[in-house]
Amino acid sequence: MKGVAKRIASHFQEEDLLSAATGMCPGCPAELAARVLFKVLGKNVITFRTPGCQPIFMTRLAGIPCLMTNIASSMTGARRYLHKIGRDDVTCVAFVGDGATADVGFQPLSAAAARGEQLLYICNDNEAYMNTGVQSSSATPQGSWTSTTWVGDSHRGKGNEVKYMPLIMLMHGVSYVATATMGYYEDYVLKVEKAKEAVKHGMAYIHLHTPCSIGWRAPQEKSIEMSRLAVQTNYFPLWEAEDGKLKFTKRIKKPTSLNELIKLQKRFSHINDQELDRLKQTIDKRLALLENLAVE
Amino acid sequence: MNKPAVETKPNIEVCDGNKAVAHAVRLSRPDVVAVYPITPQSAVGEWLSRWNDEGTLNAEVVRVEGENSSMGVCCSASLTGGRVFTGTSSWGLLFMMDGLHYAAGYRIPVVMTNANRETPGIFTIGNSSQDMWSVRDAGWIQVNVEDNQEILDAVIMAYRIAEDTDILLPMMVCYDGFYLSYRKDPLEIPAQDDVDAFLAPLKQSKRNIVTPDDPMVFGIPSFFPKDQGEGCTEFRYKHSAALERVKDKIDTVDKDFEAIFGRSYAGQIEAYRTDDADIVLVATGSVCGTAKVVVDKMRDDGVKVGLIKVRLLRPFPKEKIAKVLEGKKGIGVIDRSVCFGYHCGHLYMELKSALALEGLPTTLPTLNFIGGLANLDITVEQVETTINLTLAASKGETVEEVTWLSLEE
Amino acid sequence: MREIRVHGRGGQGAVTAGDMIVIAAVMGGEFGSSFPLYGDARRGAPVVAFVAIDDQRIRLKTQVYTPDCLIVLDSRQKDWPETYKGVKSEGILVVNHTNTIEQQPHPNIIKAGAVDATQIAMEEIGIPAFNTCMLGAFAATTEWIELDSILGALEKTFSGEILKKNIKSAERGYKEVKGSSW
Amino acid sequence: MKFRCDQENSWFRAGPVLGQPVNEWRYVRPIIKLSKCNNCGWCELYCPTGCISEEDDEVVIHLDYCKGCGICANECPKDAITMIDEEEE
Repeated sequence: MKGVAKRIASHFQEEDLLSAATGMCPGCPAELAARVLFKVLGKNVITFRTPGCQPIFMTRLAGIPCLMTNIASSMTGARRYLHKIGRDDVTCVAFVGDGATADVGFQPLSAAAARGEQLLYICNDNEAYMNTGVQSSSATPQGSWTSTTWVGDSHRGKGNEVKYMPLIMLMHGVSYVATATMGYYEDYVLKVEKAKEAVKHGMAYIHLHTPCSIGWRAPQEKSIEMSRLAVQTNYFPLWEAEDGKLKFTKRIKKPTSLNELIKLQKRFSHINDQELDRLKQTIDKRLALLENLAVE
Repeated sequence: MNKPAVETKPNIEVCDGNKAVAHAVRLSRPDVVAVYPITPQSAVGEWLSRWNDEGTLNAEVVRVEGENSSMGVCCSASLTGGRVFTGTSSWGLLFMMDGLHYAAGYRIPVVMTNANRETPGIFTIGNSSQDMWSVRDAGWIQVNVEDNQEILDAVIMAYRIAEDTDILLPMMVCYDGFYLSYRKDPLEIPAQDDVDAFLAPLKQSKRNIVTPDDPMVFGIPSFFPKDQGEGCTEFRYKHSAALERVKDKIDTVDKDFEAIFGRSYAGQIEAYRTDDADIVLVATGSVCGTAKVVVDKMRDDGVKVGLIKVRLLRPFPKEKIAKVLEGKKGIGVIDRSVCFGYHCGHLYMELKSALALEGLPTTLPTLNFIGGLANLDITVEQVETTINLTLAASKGETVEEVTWLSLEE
Repeated sequence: MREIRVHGRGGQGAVTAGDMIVIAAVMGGEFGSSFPLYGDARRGAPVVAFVAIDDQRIRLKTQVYTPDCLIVLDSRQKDWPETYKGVKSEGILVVNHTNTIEQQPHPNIIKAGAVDATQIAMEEIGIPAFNTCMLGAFAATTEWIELDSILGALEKTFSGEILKKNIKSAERGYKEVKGSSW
Repeated sequence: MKFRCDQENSWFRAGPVLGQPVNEWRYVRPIIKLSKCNNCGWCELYCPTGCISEEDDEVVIHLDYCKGCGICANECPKDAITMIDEEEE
């Protein structure tokens, strides 16, 4: 092995900093993502978590549990104090859900990004409030069933489009923004490496797409496959932006039919052709926007 | 305006309550400061930002986007080992309510000031104690002060109390908005050396901090509900016991403070001319200044009246208060807030419960006066009314239990 | 204890004037305390500042209901009856006004000092920052505080060129105030 | 008072503690057909619990920490892993 491949492989010689057994559900890609994350980042971190799926697995690392409402500010406080005592070597990293990122914790995140705080923020986007029982968040896709968006005579799943956090973060002018998913393993590792560097200058934000077999009502062994399909259908394009310059890290020349991804998920079992079309339009619109913004 | 140089001698400066806070914070050398502007305390953040930018304060000043965030910044900076400060008022205090519980539950020595102001619902920026009392169950140490010199001194003492290893609790210094926050008084600004000496004993105290060098994790949820429940019961007990220890601690720290700075505030409560008093007023905050003047005046007229100024609100100094009130003939409590659900003021409700818990006779005539809401003044005449009515009640006359001062006929 | 009420509008410097009286009193070896009352409206709305000076620390935390002296920065407020509410007998009025006060404005006012502070401030400072000029007039009319203490208070508040201009304005206020008594 | 913890609050030392075994969570478990396996390491890479490792050139699954999610079987390029019912021998 040479070059990048060798470097990526080298991470797997590193100590696994998570407990061998965690309380995460079987087949959760977030557990895998966190395992890999800390192989790359190492022990010199302070982790920040909120109530939700994520707190359970960081038992071997220095950590601060935060309120969902102000995780980015909590990170700021620790980061600023560490800076004051000359400990800029310590990375402050959050691994929190889409609800804490896009909804209730958005105001502090937006402010911390605007202030250029040196934080590594990873949003574990499983597209709903999964830990509390699959309630809709603003990251929940159009038409999806959740326990707060039912399918009936007056409504058919979630009504509106996804709030697309990665672009919102990009417009804050943060150092590094990337989308990633465990289906593209090496892509994720490289992005964590870049984020680890970028955090020395400002905020690094990784939007990690993690299929949730419980909330999506999908087979648990398919979670990695689904995360790959999400990229191949352009449902979740992979890109990164260093200093605001957006570029795709994975171009999909011949997209797979969105139906391949949707049919695995029972949360979309009610979906008709018209609704699938609408979802496709949203996805195409987002892709077109990204392509307009992309420098390569 | 004149910027503070590093002084080795105390210095007299005319400044308002907000600048008194800022001076105290600067002298206490905090590591991280996060203050969001809100009337009537915005100047606290302005001064601290300015001095930090000008280089006379060496702290990380975070320009947060809301109070919920200023508490978040302070909590984690404190958890990682820093000395922190935030200040707020009213709506801001309530916006950080989850953070208040967080800081107290985590037993971290966050020091905060609150400029007392009315709470949302009735649109006013005026002073009252409604905000301060609304958060009394968050598990913080709360003191409420009478004047601007006391603000300055109480903030410095707050660090000494909160960071003490016997205590390790967040502490809130409350002061009346407008009536203190905007009042200009000549204040003695202590010398930096003296404040350093006063806070020096804290350097020996060690507390758990979050650091990657020796990873400790905090508040990890247990997989087993029974453990969690029993663990929680134990930590709640320890928290409550630590709050009880604050009572003696605040008295000792006050004596230590007096030894260095020559000023004392008598710790938990100040009993003013109560020794031979027949009737006693009980009050807290800036109104105590006015009440002392009125007490002196009534004493000249031969009325045996005294005043208990309640400084410590949480933990509530029930033992000390009961001791002073033992054998008195009448009590009048002045409140600047409304305790909903009891149809009286907060201090009155607290006092009644303290008297019962301490075994004082429940037949003791005890009256409540509510006034001073939304920047209304509690005037000399009103304080005289409270004394006269209490005197009447002590002589067996029938008097309304709760009097709403500005709604009198 | 002598109590002073400063009447003005937001932006005219009523609050700063109150503060500087306290600073001047403290420089003269006395104690003082001042505090403003205003709503959430800003520039232009009526503002009142309450000032007290005494030879001991001021414990009273109330507003000023029975002033010994009124300082009126906005000449129109001179004619408002509520300006004189509660004024003590042997009260003093210091007002920003072009002419000498001929007619006793209120039965309790026994002495008045009028100074064209706006004009002086425009000449000396270049902007209508007339509160410092009014302080000079206040010192001259009441004789409660030395002019030197007022100038000292200015030094604590301003610096450089602005300080020089304000000192001149205050000195002119002290000299040019036109007194009348009843 | 009987206390269980010597700390004033819920601090825990973050040592190399293994969590509780999770084998009881499982309905199915992975079986490797070593004859089909080419030691590519793909299963080790993708196992969320990190319970698969290579020991002496042979892939070993530590079943105490396997939750039976089946990702290894789904991801294996050689179809060398099958999930069998937990009750089966």
